Amino acid sequence: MMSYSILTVFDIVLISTLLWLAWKMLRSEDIFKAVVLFISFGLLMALAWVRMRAPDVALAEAALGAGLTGPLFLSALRRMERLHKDERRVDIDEERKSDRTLDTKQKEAL
Amino acid sequence: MITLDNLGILCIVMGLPFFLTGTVGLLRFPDIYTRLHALTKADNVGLGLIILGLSLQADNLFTVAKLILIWILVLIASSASCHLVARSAMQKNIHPWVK
Amino acid sequence: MISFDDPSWIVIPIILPLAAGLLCFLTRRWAFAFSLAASLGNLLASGILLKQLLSVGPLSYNVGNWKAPLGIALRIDGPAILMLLMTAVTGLGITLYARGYFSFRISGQKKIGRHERQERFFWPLWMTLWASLNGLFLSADLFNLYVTLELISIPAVALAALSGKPASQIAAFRYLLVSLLGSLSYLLGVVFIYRTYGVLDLALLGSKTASGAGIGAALALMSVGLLLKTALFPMHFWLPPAHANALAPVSAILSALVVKASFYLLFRLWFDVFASTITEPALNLLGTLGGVAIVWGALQAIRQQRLKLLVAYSTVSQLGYLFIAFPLAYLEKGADIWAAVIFMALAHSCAKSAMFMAAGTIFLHAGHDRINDLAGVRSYLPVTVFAYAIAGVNIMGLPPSGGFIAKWLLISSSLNSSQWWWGLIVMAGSLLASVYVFRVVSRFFVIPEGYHVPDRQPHSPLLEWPALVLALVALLLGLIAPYPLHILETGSSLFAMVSQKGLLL
Amino acid sequence: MSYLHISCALIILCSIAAGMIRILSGPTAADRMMAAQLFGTCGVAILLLLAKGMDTIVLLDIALVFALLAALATITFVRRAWHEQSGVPRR
Amino acid sequence: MITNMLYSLGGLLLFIMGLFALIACSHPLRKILAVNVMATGVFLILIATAYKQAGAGEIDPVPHAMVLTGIVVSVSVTALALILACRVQETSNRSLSQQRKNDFTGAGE
Amino acid sequence: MTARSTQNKRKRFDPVLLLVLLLIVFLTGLLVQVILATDYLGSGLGDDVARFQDLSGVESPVTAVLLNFRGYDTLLEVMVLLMAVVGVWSLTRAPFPKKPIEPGPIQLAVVRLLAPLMVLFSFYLVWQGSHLAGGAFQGGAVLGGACVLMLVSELPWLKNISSRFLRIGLLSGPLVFLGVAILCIVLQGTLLDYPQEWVGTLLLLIETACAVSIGLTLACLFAGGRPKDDLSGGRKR
Amino acid sequence: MQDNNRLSIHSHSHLGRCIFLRFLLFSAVWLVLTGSEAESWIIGFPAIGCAVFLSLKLSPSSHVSLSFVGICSFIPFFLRQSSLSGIDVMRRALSRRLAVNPGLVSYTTFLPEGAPRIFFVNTISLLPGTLSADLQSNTVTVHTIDKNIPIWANIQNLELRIAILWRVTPQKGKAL
Repeated sequence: MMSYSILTVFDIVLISTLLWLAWKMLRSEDIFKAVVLFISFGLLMALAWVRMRAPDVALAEAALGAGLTGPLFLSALRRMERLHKDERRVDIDEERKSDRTLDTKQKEAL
Repeated sequence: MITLDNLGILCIVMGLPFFLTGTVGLLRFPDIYTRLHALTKADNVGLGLIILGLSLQADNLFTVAKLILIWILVLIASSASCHLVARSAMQKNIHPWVK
Repeated sequence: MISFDDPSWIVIPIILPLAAGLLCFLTRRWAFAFSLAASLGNLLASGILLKQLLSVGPLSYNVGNWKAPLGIALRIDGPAILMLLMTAVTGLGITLYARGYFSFRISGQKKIGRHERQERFFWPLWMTLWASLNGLFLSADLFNLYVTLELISIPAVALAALSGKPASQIAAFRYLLVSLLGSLSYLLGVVFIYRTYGVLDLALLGSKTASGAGIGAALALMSVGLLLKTALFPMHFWLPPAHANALAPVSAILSALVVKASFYLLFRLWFDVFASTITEPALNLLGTLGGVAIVWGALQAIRQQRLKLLVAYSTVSQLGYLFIAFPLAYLEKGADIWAAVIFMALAHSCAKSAMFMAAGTIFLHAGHDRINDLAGVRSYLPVTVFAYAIAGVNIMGLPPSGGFIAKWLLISSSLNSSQWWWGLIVMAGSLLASVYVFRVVSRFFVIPEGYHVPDRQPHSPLLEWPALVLALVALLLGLIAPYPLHILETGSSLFAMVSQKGLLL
Repeated sequence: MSYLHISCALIILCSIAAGMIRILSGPTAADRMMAAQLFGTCGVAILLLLAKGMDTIVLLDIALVFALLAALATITFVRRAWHEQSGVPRR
Repeated sequence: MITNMLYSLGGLLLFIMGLFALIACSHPLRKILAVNVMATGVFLILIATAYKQAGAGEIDPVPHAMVLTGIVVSVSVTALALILACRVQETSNRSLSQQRKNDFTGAGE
Repeated sequence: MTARSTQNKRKRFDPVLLLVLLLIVFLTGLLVQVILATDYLGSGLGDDVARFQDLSGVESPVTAVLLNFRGYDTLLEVMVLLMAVVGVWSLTRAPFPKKPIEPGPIQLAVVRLLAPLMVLFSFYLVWQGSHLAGGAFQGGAVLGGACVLMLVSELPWLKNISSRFLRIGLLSGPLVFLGVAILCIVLQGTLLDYPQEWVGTLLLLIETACAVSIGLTLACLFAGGRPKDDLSGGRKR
Repeated sequence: MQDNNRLSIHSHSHLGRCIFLRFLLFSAVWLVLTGSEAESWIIGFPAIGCAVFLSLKLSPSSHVSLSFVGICSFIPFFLRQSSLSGIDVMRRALSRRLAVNPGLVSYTTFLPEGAPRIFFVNTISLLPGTLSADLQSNTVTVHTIDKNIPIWANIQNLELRIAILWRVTPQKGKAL
């Protein structure tokens, strides 16, 4: 009985932390903060799946939610911010170049 | 009566304060470097104690080995990421807090 | 060797494009060959399935030989086979047109790298999209339907963004968010269903459903999700930019097929599975939204200055007709109304794909699609202009087109059920449609004074003829009207029941 | 079910919740990121305790995943997402 | 059944929060985050449906399989959305900075 | 102006937002009621799964559902992943920086140590999937983590991985899965109806192939574009 | 440089030894993971093969020769030091007025490039009161939480122990 009540307290703390995190994540002005909160959100979700006795899902969440989406968001953030600074980008340059070279090739062929 | 199980419980309970103080340190320390101290050291010791306690309670040696593997991995990850963050902070000219 | 009456033919329309999609991604050289083979095979398989259906009635197939509550069932009946055939015919046309389109562009002089990229990724995306469309039409499992919905929306978004222009990418991003929202809403509905009954199979659910808070909310959530994806009136905001800014074959796919898929699922859920849960106010609400969509979409289409946007708004308007049938179905005791909906879907898919193809061809040759500057197109693209005009006949609903049959059925049943206002809206919609169709067609035919006919750029016949053939198919659909009706009646237990006794609600 | 292990896990969970304040208020980006890293270590501890408390040996594997992937986010952060030119030391 | 309820309600609140943020926020990344939160909420309700207390019988694995499928789908969609969002910025930035000749009002390149 | 600060300041009274808020509050109330009303007490499909567990070829019920009972879902879902990659590839090239930042010695050491361990662990998860928690998705995710770790370190040889190699890797899962599915039609007459004597082996094969392709998929999604040589080869013009 | 020479001279035997050692290491990890299931080696061998291949691809040469005695003496040292460091942080975090007085120290190590130096840098972070904040060739920048503790001696002690562990002879003059 004792353990059940402890579990319920655990549930309540976990869920309220999750909700708080989600709220702060969606309302924060700073997008980077939101991403970091999302990473921790993934970690806590893994705990929630564990608590719901779904170890398969927890495993996937630990690897995907906590492990991989964080880097995904971080590098996307970087990619978006870099553009504001007008940094040179290899891929865009190359794309332009490929358009151009093919154009000239075509002209030569004609 | 001291059994392995009780000893394990003792270790686990001893580990808890380290986690709590790790968090306290994270909240109280003045700059990123000192906070890194709090993070890497306190938490790893806490985790180590918990792993020690659980190892004492474990059923077989494979579980113990797995627990130790986990600890080693966490040690590597936390010390390396701590170093990387500190280094990156140094390169970005974030000056340490001085008294 | 699989014989013609083997039940496994039902999976061919899914497996074949799927395999073709994989192979197209693997090798670039043979992409068109694989796609063409899959398109033809798909048509063949659909024909065989039709034959099976007509001889034995509705079929059901357990994937992996696991029976319904545990496994996933595929099912084929009248509406499903008609949608399958529609996709097969339209899809074949689009495949051929896309070949002509890309080879024309790549033979041009500008930005070959970009055009090669577009062609390279078009084929795998299109084939997989096709497979998932077929999967959606055939599936009889709520969660599997969710997966097919996702598998439709990801390639659809990627295709919408394929042109690489900022406008198309912004539209695609919005489209992605909307379709994600739709999928999640649908999934939440499925979760509520599972909470209540613990099953996912449509047939089992159909035998179990009764009204209740859970089911009502679940159906509402699923419907909102699907309506978002179908772009019914207030939720249509994403459709015109996404459809108008895509490449022409992609616009044809999105407008003719993709929106129909979620509509079909909605239709299925409302009248097949949860028929006992739906209420009259809900039907009237959808009918009203449909009516507003007809008028609003048509008015917007009239206002547009660009051909592709006009055609896209026309889609918004035409989708309204599909929903007008809902309140009529509730009162009208007869299968006519279902026939009207299916006819509308079939005719619109052929006509609209033809229209987008024609618009795309005109864009390629003229270099723009500003309607006011398109005078004289007739002189160098006669076939395309003809195709556009015939498709326009369909959109307006003049006899003998399939669109005419559908509208006629709608008006007659609205009069029979003494709900004349729906008929009025249908007629108003047709009038408005004739305005926007004639506005464009008349412009095509006018040759201003001193007009210099440009040199006819050489192009493959694939760029013009698929559109014409599809437009003619839509036109002829009205002449062979009894046949699809026959398929509907034999193919589906529901429709057979309805045509005998009327819908018992 | 061993309530001792679960209550220990609960205490660590509370310490995570408290650590969130640092994510919310941390002046530099690194502060926020390191607090998330703290969540990783604490998460491993909670998982290990729950593995014993709920008698589910699989949870050790989840803890192992946490430990293996813990550094990933931080490394990405250090290499890709940290832009501050000069830090704001708090005094 | 209190656990089931707690988690279901938590999931529902997450869904609602995500929905609100999706409509109210303008930044593309935040929209993507919101969709993720929504998806998590739905999954939480689904898993809570399957939950039974220890000893109260076997847990229904079908929702677990569904959620696994859903998580993987949502990660891949998230990645696509992120790249698309980046791409939107890149192309619009580029075209604005270069001031290309061809008009963007023309549809369907 | 960075993206972090471009977040528009929210207006004080936005009537549309207020309306949305009201609607959402209403929706919340409604759905909470529904949640409270639909407290499902049955066992769902759990009993059916338990009944046929022995025939499924694996001991873990979740894996049995994923790959056997509802294998068709998983087949389509693997395609979803692949389509995400095709979509990303169609959008852009992978943005490799011109001058990659040298990873420091410590980071290099971490990559050297952890990446092989992750690969090992991902295979372990695939193996584990047949009897406990784990499987292709989880294994693939950890494998993807290993790839991401290497990608982040910007190791120079990663830039030169050929597109063909990547495509074959990406397609291995879907192709094997689809191939087995079609083989099942030929052998048993039904899609995905695995022959009883081979079922365990076939599932392990499918899982391994899928794990590899999921790992590569996640890596490609992280890389954020197609490889350099994807469009340069191919058809001669 | 020295490492490369050694590689070219004993290239074959060195590579073989390298593969063998890594194979053993990964096999041990696999054994720990799966327990005593014999069947698991069906997947285990290919998995270990992949891991060894990847590890060779990532770090082609590594010359590992640890001394057994060194390991035996290092583990207790490490455990003791890291628990001391935990207690140290605990004390500082809980003291009413924050007992911190941070500062930076540069330290030049004689440990050779590669594994020993990396190990050294990582271990500094787990010692009481020190944190390695930068590594430029052979100079480690150490951040300390309190300038009053004997950092220099601590680090030197650690360096010597690692030198014993890797059988490195300290080069005079370089350490100071």
